[in-house]
Amino acid sequence: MTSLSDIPVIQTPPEAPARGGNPLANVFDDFIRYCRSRSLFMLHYCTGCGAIELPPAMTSRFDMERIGIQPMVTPRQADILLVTGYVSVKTLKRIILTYEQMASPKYVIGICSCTVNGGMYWQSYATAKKLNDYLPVDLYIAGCMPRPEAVIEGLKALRDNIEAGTSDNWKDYYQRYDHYLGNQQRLFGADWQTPTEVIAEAKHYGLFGPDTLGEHTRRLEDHRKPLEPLRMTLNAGRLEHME
Amino acid sequence: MTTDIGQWLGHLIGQVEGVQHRGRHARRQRLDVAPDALPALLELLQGKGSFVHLSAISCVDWPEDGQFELVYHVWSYELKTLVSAHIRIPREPGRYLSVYDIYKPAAFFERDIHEMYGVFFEGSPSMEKFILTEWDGPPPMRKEFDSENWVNDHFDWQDYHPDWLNDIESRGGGIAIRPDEQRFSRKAKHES
Amino acid sequence: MRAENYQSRAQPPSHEYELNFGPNHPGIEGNYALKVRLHGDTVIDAKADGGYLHRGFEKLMEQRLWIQNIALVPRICVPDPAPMELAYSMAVETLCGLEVPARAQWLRVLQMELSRVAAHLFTFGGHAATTGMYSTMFWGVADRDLILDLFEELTGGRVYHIYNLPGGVRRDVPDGFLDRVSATLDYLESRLADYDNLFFTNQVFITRARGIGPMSQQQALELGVTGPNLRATGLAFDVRRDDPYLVYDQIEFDIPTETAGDAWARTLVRRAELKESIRILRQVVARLPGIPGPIRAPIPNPLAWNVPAGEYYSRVESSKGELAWYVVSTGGAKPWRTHIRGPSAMHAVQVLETLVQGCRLEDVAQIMFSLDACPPEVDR
Amino acid sequence: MTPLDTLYLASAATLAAMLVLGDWRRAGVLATLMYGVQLALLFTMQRTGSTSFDLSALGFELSWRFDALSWFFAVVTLGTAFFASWYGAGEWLRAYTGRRRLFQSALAANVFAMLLLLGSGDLLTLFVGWEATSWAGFLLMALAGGLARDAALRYLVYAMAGAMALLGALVVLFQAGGSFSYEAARATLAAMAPGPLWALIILFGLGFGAKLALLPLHLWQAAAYSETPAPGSVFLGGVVGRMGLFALALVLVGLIGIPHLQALAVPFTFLTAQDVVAWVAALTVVLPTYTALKQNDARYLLAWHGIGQGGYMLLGLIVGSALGSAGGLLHVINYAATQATLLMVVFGVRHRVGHTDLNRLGGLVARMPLSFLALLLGIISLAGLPPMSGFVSKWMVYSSLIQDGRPFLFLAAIVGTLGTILSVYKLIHNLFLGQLRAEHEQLNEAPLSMLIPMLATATLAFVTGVAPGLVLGWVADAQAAIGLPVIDYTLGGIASPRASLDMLWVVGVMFAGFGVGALLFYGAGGKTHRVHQLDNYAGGHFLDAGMRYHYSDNFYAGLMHLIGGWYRGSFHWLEGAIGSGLSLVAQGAGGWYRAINPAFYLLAASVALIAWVAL
Amino acid sequence: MNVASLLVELVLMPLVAFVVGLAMVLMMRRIAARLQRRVGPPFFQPLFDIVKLYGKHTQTSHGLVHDLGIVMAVGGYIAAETMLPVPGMTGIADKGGLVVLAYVMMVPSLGLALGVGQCANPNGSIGISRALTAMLAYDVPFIIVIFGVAFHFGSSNLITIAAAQQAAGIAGWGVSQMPLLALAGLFALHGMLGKQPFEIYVAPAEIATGPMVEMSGKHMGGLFVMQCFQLYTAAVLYVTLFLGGGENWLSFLAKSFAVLAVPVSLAYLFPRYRTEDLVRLMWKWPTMIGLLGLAFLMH
Repeated sequence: MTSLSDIPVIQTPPEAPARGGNPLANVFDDFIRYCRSRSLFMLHYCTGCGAIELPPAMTSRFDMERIGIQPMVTPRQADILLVTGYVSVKTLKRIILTYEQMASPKYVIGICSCTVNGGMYWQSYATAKKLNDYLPVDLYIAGCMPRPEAVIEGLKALRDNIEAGTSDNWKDYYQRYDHYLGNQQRLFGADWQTPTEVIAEAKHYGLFGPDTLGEHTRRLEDHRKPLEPLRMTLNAGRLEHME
Repeated sequence: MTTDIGQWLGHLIGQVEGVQHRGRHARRQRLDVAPDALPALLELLQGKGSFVHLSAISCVDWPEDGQFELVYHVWSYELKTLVSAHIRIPREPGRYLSVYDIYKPAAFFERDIHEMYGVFFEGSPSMEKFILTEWDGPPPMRKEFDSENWVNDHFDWQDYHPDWLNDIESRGGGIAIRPDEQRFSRKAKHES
Repeated sequence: MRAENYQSRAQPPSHEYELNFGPNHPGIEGNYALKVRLHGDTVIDAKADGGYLHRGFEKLMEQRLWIQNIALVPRICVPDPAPMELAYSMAVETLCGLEVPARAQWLRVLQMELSRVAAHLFTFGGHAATTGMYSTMFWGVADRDLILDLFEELTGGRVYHIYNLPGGVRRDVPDGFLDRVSATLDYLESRLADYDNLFFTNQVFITRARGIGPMSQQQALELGVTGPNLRATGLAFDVRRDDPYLVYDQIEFDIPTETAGDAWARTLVRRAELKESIRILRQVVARLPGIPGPIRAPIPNPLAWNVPAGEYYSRVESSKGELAWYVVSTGGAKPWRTHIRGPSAMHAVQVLETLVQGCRLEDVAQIMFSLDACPPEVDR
Repeated sequence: MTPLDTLYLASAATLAAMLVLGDWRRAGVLATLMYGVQLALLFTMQRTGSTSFDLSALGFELSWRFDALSWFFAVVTLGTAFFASWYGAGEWLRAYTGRRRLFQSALAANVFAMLLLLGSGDLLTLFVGWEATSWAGFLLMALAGGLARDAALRYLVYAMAGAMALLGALVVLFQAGGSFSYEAARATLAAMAPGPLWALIILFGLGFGAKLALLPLHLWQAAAYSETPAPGSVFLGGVVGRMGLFALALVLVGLIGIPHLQALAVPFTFLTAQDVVAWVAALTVVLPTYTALKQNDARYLLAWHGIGQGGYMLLGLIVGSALGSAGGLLHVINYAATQATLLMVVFGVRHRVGHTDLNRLGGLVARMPLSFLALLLGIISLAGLPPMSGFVSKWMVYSSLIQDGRPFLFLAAIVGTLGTILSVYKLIHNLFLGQLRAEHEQLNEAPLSMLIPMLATATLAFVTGVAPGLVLGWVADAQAAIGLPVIDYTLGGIASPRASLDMLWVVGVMFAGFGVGALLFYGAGGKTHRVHQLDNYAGGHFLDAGMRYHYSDNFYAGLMHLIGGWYRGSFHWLEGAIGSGLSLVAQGAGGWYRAINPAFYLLAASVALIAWVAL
Repeated sequence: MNVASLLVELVLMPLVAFVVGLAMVLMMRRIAARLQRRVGPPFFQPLFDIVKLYGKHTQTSHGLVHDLGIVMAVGGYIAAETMLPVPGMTGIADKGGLVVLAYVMMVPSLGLALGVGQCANPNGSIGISRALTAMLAYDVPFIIVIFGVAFHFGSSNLITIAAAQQAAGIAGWGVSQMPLLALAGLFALHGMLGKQPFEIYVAPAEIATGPMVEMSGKHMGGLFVMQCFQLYTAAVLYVTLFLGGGENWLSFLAKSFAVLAVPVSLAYLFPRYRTEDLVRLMWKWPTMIGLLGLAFLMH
């Protein structure tokens, strides 16, 4: 069980000047990070009632584009997953799929009190109470519902965190995948599987952590149908018999 | 007005057996109907009484009586009156007839009641799940389903213990709930 | 999702394919899904898929006090929450036999109509965005914000007001509030011409919207359509007029209708309703200062309030159609049963599925937005 | 023995060998080798030449000789035959269930007949060669039976009607000039009055146009070519229709001459004969191309494009300028390579999957990547985009139309190209891209014996695109042979002040651009991670494997809302009208043909025509 | 021209196109913002977006063709830029000419189409089918315009065309000589940019942004780069054909931005047409205007 204080505030050690102590070695990385913080695409997905305050934040009155934020339609393009309010179990599955489909670095913002602790639906059988059990949350914006100014403040805080390099929770999802998967399995049943291959991705990008694998991922291996990408194959063996 | 409609309605429902009429309010008429008589009554109301609008079908659970009460709210655009027809069906096996062939909106409400209460409507176009498609618990709206227990079994709670609360608690204050009364959060924590 | 869903299986040997509109899709209102089967770009059939916003309100309300539920109910419909609290309050008042003071009734009308204007502005924006007309959305949502400011001043909440209580309203209008309402209304009316130019009489929009998702009056009645969608088919039915509540019988307003029953007609009806609401609001602004009196009827200790046994079906006209609460009390401190009948329960499911059949892929989103279906009302 | 004798001998030997050894397991390899030998002979011989033997029949001398035009078409013919035969020599032949001997012989007979036609030394040998080609083509088309036989019979009706028209034209010419020789014909035609000349143009047009599938005589071709067994279809689709173009070039351009056509006005209009032919060609470009857009079978789609591309060739040829006619002729060889590639790929898919229904395929790129590559090169060429060869020839046609000031023909040509782009994207998308169906998950790449020829022709199409000068020399010679102005070319294309093209530069810069693009893509940013096709956006939903998630049927649905009605209306009306009219004629003719001595029938027809023309 | 300076031009021309394209994207977004009564993005926003997308840590690909599609899309435009003469640089504009350019400009579309096809997403495929249909629609007036210009100047060589206009002054500009064709060209330009009302192929509300649906990270970044090139190419081509090309950089850029501002400003005032309405419109008005202009020109 995670608690708010457990939400790992990743202490990213400032990239060690591994490149021979060159003071300019990190300039490029800093620049990329700066661009990341200045260009945030948020997913256009109204998961709950807090989404009603996003249009005002986006449109003429508060104009999110001022700070480089624009809505994007599919998870592939988005950087920020805004979980706007209560998440019913059915939605939670979609949110997890969506999150896994997003390209890292990706950030989760829990808007509204419901994402923090279930809010006023604390005794509802249908809504998940604690978002950070299932996804690594970067930022909570509490309130029911937070005003557009609060949303924008929150996004600005996220922006500053990204610029400072302290918003690396997406790595946590790879590094402690077993933990998140365990919570997901507890809620959705042991045969839960998304079409995204988080473990393979973690291997591919060198994001493997000590807790990426564990008892829950072993359980996943037992039943899962591997969804390996369709490799281009020539099947040269079948090309024989050339007369 | 009330009496007019009341009389008229009384006359109309005289044609169906097992209907009891209780006018209460200018625009709200209550009918208590024997389950067998309901389809005939609705057909009569829709066909002869211009009650073309099925506003809702509500289901009420009466576990002590072992019954479900089904309430059909129908509205007439011409008489500007809402008639609620109440029937009671046994909780077990919880089956009733669909009125989809009389009122098309019934499909939604019947499917909903089926999901939430487990009442099966014969002849309804679809009894598939709609809202609770990924739910494997019992029908949640039944009175015996305890939502809070379900929540405690399935979800964790945010453990919010800031320093200031710890301070207060260390001084003997804090939230005044005895440990055995705590329904969530710390209880789960202590058990685990 | 279960692993067996990924086992390779032969696909149906047909020329059809499936598209999922939603839940994460800009062409769907809120968190809702429509599974559409298509051939080319023609929809063969569609299946609504709800439950993404299900919170179990009806169950929750059975576990909370009568007065607590007031805070819960506006959450059922986010774009237009005010009628929810009103209808619930009315049901409780009827069960208790509470007489609501006149001033409170006028204040409630004020809240209702402001909420209706806000909801319609929001709907225009959404509808325009489905056709690629983003400027209308940007304008509409920003103008709606002015009304939210008024709400904030009146009730303390921008979106959820929790302004009604069984027996009355929470607060009286602040000083100068009515002037600010008037000023906002003036502004909105002056903006209507811009909206007309940009959106309602935009030739491209008319090409897109006319003849889309048509519904005859007969069909509408069969499917249980209410609200602006029903009025767009020519039937002038409005709960405010035909099953009057509050003081609507003392207010002058028209019920605009159209006859075409298509997306275009539905939009025009809403546009006309916007003007009617402004007209109603002007009357409220003019008459409210002359109506004295308390704003609440006395109620017993709300934490130990046993509402007399009984049942009542209360109906109001929300911006989307007929909204009703069926409330059953057994004389306890908590409701025995509450059932909400949202207008979208019809519009977003059966009506949408019917209208979408045979339409073009381009128009699916437009049909949904022109019906102004609100998924949380369906899911509850 | 002259080199041409050797060539004919080799070709006849191939036919004989196939007649004897056609059932042999390795007959295909033998045939391929023999076509290769013929091709080698062709390349070693002079561009012009004649046979040492003459035949005499009915008192007429039949003579054969080659000029640069014949040689050019012979290269295309033998090249296509070589690759087609190679394609069918390996695994395809083992899997082939039909009568192999018949098939191999039919292919060899086709090649032989076409060489005879190309080598015709006078109008009579032209007719003989024409008939031989028609019958050989019929044999190849009909041998698969079933649908193919029906289509072939339909073809026969057109071919016979064309032959009648041709015979009539020959008789008229002979009456007027007293000789079948080209020189005599040229002189006769030059002096001929407009009326009979028009009749002749129409008769020749009908005769040769049927094979080239000019509008409105195009209805037979798609089905007839598509239903033929794979190598046969490749051969037919690649080159056989071009015999019509050869003959038209010979007669319209070589004998009558472009200036004469320009001078020949259509009465009561401001059109000339050249305009009429050009417009027939332009309509042949546009209408069949848009018919192709509606096809749901890959073979038919390509066959319809074949018809449309024939229009480009004629269009370029009839413009008559050095640029245009060179473009038209160049398109023959470019198109042969392109179409052969495309058909080979499609039949390769058919070999593996068992059908070519565009609605039941998809995602094959993961299983047949080399076929995909060949198809990709092929469609780029067919659509006429750089850097492939199809672009060069089409560019020459466009430029000539601009220089000639013919906006509407230019527009028609471009609209045809755009339609081609649309439908070839549909082809590659529905075959190779999109969702891989469950039943195709274990599919293999096409066998090597099929892959090599398709990649070879694709490479040819690419190389001649980068350096069109390699083949423009042949084209220039062919132009000279029929008295057209000769194109001024360089290795990279055309050097002319009004419109210059240097494909070496264009392709070079394009590939430099791709290189930079690749550098940007692969150099910048992290490495990519491939995902399964079920890991896909579906509105936030989970895709499951049983779901059909591939958009294929009615691919251009939006466009069809607008022009779909035209198909139902005018296109279908046209086809229906021609079809039913022709089938009526054909039934009558068929009855006659069977009932009465064919010779008598031919004679009667000729007499009737002569009577009509002479009186 | 010696080889070295040519090589320098070949490198510089796409680079300039990219930088100007970035500014054009910024202008487009700013215009949209102003029409929608808001502030709009910061000055470097287009650059930030592209760098961010290329700098994504994970990059999702659906296969080799998906990658190559983007390579072709960007590469095709890079090649096209070297055929567009700009002040002081002609690149290889004399090696190809107008028709070649028109066809090279189709290569990126084809590349994108292939890449999208590989994603196995029907939204993308529908988007491509609509985009190709739109291409069929706007290319008809575009081709008429190209024909008219090439006929009028007696050459399809862009350098010649630009030089002829500059020699004759404003009265000799294409827009003064062929106003109707210039108008038709403006329509075609608007269609080519794929902005409302001709935006059906991305239609987020229907097909979730169509071709972009499965594009993430540098795939998406490639599309953003492509958009820069697209805006630049369309504007510069129009300027070269009708507004006298580039005499010097100042007037050249001013003209290019001004040309682009017209369709971009119109775009945010319209919803999108359906596919067949789009085709009908394109085949009706601009085509008719173009043909009329052609008739005036040729007689």
